[in-house]
Amino acid sequence: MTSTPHAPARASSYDADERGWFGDFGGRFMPEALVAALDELTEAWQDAMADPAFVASFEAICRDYAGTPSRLYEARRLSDKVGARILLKREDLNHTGAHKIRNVLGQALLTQRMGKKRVIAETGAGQHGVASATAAAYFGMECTVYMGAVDVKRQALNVARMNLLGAKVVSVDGGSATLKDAINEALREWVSTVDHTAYLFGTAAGPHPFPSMVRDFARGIGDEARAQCLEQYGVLPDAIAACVGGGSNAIGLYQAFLDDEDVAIYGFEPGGDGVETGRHAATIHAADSGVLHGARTYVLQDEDGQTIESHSISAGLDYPGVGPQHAHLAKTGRVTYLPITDAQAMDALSLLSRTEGIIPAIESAHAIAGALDVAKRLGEEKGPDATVLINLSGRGDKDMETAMEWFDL
Amino acid sequence: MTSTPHAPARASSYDADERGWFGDFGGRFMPEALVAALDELTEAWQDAMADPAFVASFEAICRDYAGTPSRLYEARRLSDKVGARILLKREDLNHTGAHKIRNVLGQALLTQRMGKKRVIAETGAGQHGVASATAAAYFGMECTVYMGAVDVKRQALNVARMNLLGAKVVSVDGGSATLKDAINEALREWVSTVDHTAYLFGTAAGPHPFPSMVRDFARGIGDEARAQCLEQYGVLPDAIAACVGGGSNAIGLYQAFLDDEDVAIYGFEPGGDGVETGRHAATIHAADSGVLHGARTYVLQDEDGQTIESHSISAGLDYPGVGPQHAHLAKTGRVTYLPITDAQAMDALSLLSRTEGIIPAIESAHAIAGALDVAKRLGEEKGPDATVLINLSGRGDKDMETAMEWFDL
Amino acid sequence: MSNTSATAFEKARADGRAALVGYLPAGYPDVDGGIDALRCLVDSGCDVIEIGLPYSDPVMDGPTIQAAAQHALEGGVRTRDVLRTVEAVAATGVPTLVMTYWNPVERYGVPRFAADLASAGGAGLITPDLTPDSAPEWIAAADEHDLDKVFLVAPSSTDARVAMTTAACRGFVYATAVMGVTGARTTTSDLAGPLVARTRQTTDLPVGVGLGVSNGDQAAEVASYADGVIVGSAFVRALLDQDDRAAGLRALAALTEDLAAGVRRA
Amino acid sequence: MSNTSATAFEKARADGRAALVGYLPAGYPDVDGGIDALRCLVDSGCDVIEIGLPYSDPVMDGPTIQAAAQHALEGGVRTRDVLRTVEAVAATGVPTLVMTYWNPVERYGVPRFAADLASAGGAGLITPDLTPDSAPEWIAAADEHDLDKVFLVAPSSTDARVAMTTAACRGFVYATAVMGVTGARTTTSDLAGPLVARTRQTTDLPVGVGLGVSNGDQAAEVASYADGVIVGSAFVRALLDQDDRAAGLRALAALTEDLAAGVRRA
Ligand SMILES: Cc1ncc(COP(=O)(O)O)c(C=O)c1O
Ligand SMILES: Cc1ncc(COP(=O)(O)O)c(C=O)c1O
Repeated sequence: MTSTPHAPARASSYDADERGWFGDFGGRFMPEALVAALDELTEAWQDAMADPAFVASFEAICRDYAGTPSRLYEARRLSDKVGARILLKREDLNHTGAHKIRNVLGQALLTQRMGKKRVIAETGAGQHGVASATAAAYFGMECTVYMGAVDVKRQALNVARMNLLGAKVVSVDGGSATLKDAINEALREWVSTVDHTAYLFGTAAGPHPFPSMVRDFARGIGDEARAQCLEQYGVLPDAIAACVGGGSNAIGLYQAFLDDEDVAIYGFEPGGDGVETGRHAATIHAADSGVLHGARTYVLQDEDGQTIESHSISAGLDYPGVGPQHAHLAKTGRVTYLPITDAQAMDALSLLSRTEGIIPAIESAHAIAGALDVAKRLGEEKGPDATVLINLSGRGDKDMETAMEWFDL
Repeated sequence: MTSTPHAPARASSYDADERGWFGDFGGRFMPEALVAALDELTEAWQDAMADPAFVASFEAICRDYAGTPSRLYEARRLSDKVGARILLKREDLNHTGAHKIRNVLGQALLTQRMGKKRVIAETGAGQHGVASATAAAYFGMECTVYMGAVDVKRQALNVARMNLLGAKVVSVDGGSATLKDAINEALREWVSTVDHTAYLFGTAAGPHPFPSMVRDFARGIGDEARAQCLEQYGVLPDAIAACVGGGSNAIGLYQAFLDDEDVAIYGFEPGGDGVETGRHAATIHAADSGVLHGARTYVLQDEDGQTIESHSISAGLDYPGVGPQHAHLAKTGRVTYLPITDAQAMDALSLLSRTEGIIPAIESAHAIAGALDVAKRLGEEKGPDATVLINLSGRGDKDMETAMEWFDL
Repeated sequence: MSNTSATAFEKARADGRAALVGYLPAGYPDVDGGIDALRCLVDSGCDVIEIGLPYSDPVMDGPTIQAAAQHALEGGVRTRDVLRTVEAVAATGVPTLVMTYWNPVERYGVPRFAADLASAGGAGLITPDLTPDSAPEWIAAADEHDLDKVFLVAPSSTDARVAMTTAACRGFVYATAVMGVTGARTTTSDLAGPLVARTRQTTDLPVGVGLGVSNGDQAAEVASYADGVIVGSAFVRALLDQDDRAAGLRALAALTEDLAAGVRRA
Repeated sequence: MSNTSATAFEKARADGRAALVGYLPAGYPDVDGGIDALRCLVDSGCDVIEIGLPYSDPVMDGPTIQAAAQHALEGGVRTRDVLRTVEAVAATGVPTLVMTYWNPVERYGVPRFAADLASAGGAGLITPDLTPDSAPEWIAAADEHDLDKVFLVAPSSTDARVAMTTAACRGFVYATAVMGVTGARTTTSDLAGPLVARTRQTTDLPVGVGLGVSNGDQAAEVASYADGVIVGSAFVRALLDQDDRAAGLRALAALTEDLAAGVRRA
């Protein structure tokens, strides 16, 4: 592959207004104590994105350290199976094994630019925590990661990883002691340390500017993929697909394609045991608008607006909210979001492993599962040149214990 | 990074003769039943390496699927710490997380060229087994992996990984039920299936042509690194370094530099509890010539020539033999081999994690540990431009349980 | 007659003292127990009452209030129970506000919530995660139903934001005296005084200072520069620390009296 | 007089039958027990004896022989014990070879091993992982000490390699009748006959066929086309299957007699 220079960040027709609203969604529902910090961050981010030196420095770090541009890989055996061309954007080969490194490197570089020397982050299964600890080590910053007590127990290896990287992990007991509570606790901590501490948020959700800023740091995925696809095949893909948890990998892929009207865009949500069972995390499918973690978006909530615990075999998708830009993209119809059950995702994980020798993260397996259905249909309509580009957001090493249990290995 | 085209394979002054002898070492001590297969393999390999189409196809697969050329990364914070420029060859970012994917893709491609549809492999901790299962899935081949019963228990996650990739894992009870016995069993299996089965050997050891063939498939490491270093810094490194288990990553790095007389070359062996304790795997340090697994080389053995169990915290280095070219390079003095204890390696693992946000494989941590000493010395002699290029042969994810125990995390 | 909390502050100011504002979550230890506890605050000297609406994701609360709210939610408390609590407490005649994160209100329906709150006799809302610039719907509904809109200012707020915030407030202005979550603290903050001064430059509304006050001496100190002393976690703590309800109410009464004496001592 | 195994094959050929070649590892169940077992083979009808040198990495052996060799090593058997075993067995007058992987010989010192083997009365070596093209040192030492050099041919060997191998052999040629490791098999191989025929085209040396024979009928079948029937795993199995030594020796004797009858039946 030749290196595909990161296209200069272009706006799309689906961007937020200057106050962070994507149509009816987004905004900033935050304690006043954090507003100054969010304003400062907004300004610093916009200033940085307009500074070619910052953009160049971000790209250089992603390239030299994280291994971008990630490959666009034609999965030939899988393509043969489904009768359409399957392209995988290999974010699984990035340093630390997922797209998430892009976001943390961007935010940490911005933190450095803002003169702060400490970062905090929330984490669910530990992926964003490990990525944040990695970025902090790279930049020589102090790092504290908040993690639900339940997750600390379940994900001992990732806790060890963060410790090795020099980060402090704080176990959070409140609420359900999982990801959403870790976010709550990180926000609480941020309130009291906001003068010298940056909060590296792990997905394209939360209060303005996080949804737009995280997207900007993740959008290399789509910028690269679009250029690679054009370069390698001379055409844009017929469809693109990603899994949607908070939505960072998905929006990172979509952004470059939003105004390509001929490109169909799909997002695959964690359907858990099946949306009809209530045990799922398919927030957009549930389509229930509310405010969570600082933004108006779709939220899994009860009649009184209390957040409902989400369920997914995939820790990284197990979140009762979703980035507000996705809510907007769903409402406008630009992107089609569909739920994928645990069982469908695990079947796809197995299929990709056996067919291509690539064990995907269970998150990414949701995208594979959904996209293969799309590809079959497109292949039937358009023949084997129909092209579906899937973001392989991460590798499955972290998920082996889950897979062992699921497949009884 | 711009893509650095793989230099055409050049011979070095330290290559084997046509019968596989590196000076006093190497050769082929094998059952007659396997000689025809080894001859066939030798011919196929030589023929393939002389065929530009094969070489191009190998390079394309490594590039598009495995992610090569791996980055040459300047570890700035580490460089500052030691007072010399440290360059890391990021094999940890390859698909499946180590240099080993290059070898298996090469051997599997050759297997395909030879018209065979099944591969077998031995594995210790599981790394080569996972790599082989991956290559087999990629090429759509049947795959059986032999693994010592002790290792099957210790490395349940890697067993699951191989199963997911569609490989069959056979637990080997004989002997010490570890790597060397898995090799024995794979050879036994090979004898009875040699007509349709290729044996993907996991390191640059074993009978001719394996030491030379595996080196040829791994030498992209050094070819790329040499070109990258020249391109990025305009000079060759003052020293290069790798860890040495069987020796594939090391020889893969060295080969391009062997005839660069001004480049000092280091190999770091697993010193276990310390070579003086007898509990180690520093085969070259022990310098006891013998025949093991088909080649004359240095072997850990008792007075009667019975193989002695090796000891290392690093499963991938825990082997009582070493590739014969290394024995030759040691004897001729071209390469300096030094033992690194478990404790030194684990310190280096921690240091790299905290300083650069890169958790290396424990194998690779041996190279880091030894090379930093070299770098300090060179930095003192030549100043901060002194350059030490280290092969970061793999990532540490697989080693987190060991690290947790060691560091009491 | 408008049931605004401002009247209570005016009365206290007329007495030459600061008002004591007491907070407890609804539904702790259960709905009726919570009503008893809140009435105890009224009986023992609170001038204004804040009733917390228990919420699953309380990002501004420290461990004490989190624990009580979680207990309440696990006990099944609903938004309508909060409104019933308001009704029972407001019946005492003391201005009674609801302190709530935004989502439960949005979910209930903003106009409907305003209407039901007003008809329960509630004075208004304190909104810790809703700033005026994100609150047009609430402002409209509050104005329609003649309700107090208490927004927060913080030490980190710029002067412009303080002005924007106080301009949107009705009833009083809530000054968060520390950069941090709710929770009793042993020392008061040196950020509070300057913040109150900055706030006063923008408004004639009374300024209540919250976060951290746990005894009469601290209350006296805060009362020396603020119009109201807001106490929450210390009250919850008093309840949490006691095994039986009667003892909890006794402790609550004693603490309230200590604090009420404090605001009169300044 | 040269103590070559060829004499035993000649004698058998003179009798109009194939020779029975029996293998057991030294040191199993212990050194003296191994000697007893090997003598039992001699007493019950073996014409040539192969003594296995237990080795840690026996790549050509199946599970039965592996287990016995591992047991022997764990019991502490040394190379010098193997030589003592040779001495004890060779004393019976039956040609006695050592079958060994290469490293123990290399480690002992090739000339020294040849010398000590010769002075123990050993007839020579069978070298499963040493082919003539890798064996110059051994060939020189064997020739100096007048020892048999038994190399292996396999079904996969090219004609050229068969010729090269037999040219380097002395004593007999060992034809591995199946592509696989040692181990008793229920059926004999259809690769054996053609291999023996190919081998005979290159040499007048006797050709022994090994791997898999476990009873008299199989022995008879192999004896119909080969000069020698080599039996190993079946003997080891007979010992392994018995709990006490006496019973083991009885089983060994019975099996040997069955096989000896077999080679006479063809
Ligand atoms: C590999 C991978 N993909 C996807 C996700 C989901 O996050 P997002 O929706 O923000 O991309 C995660 C989160 O941990 C992840 O690890
Ligand atoms: C990361 C890594 N490095 C090094 C090695 C050692 O093998 P070799 O010496 O053949 O490179 C291994 C073996 O598993 C490995 O996984």
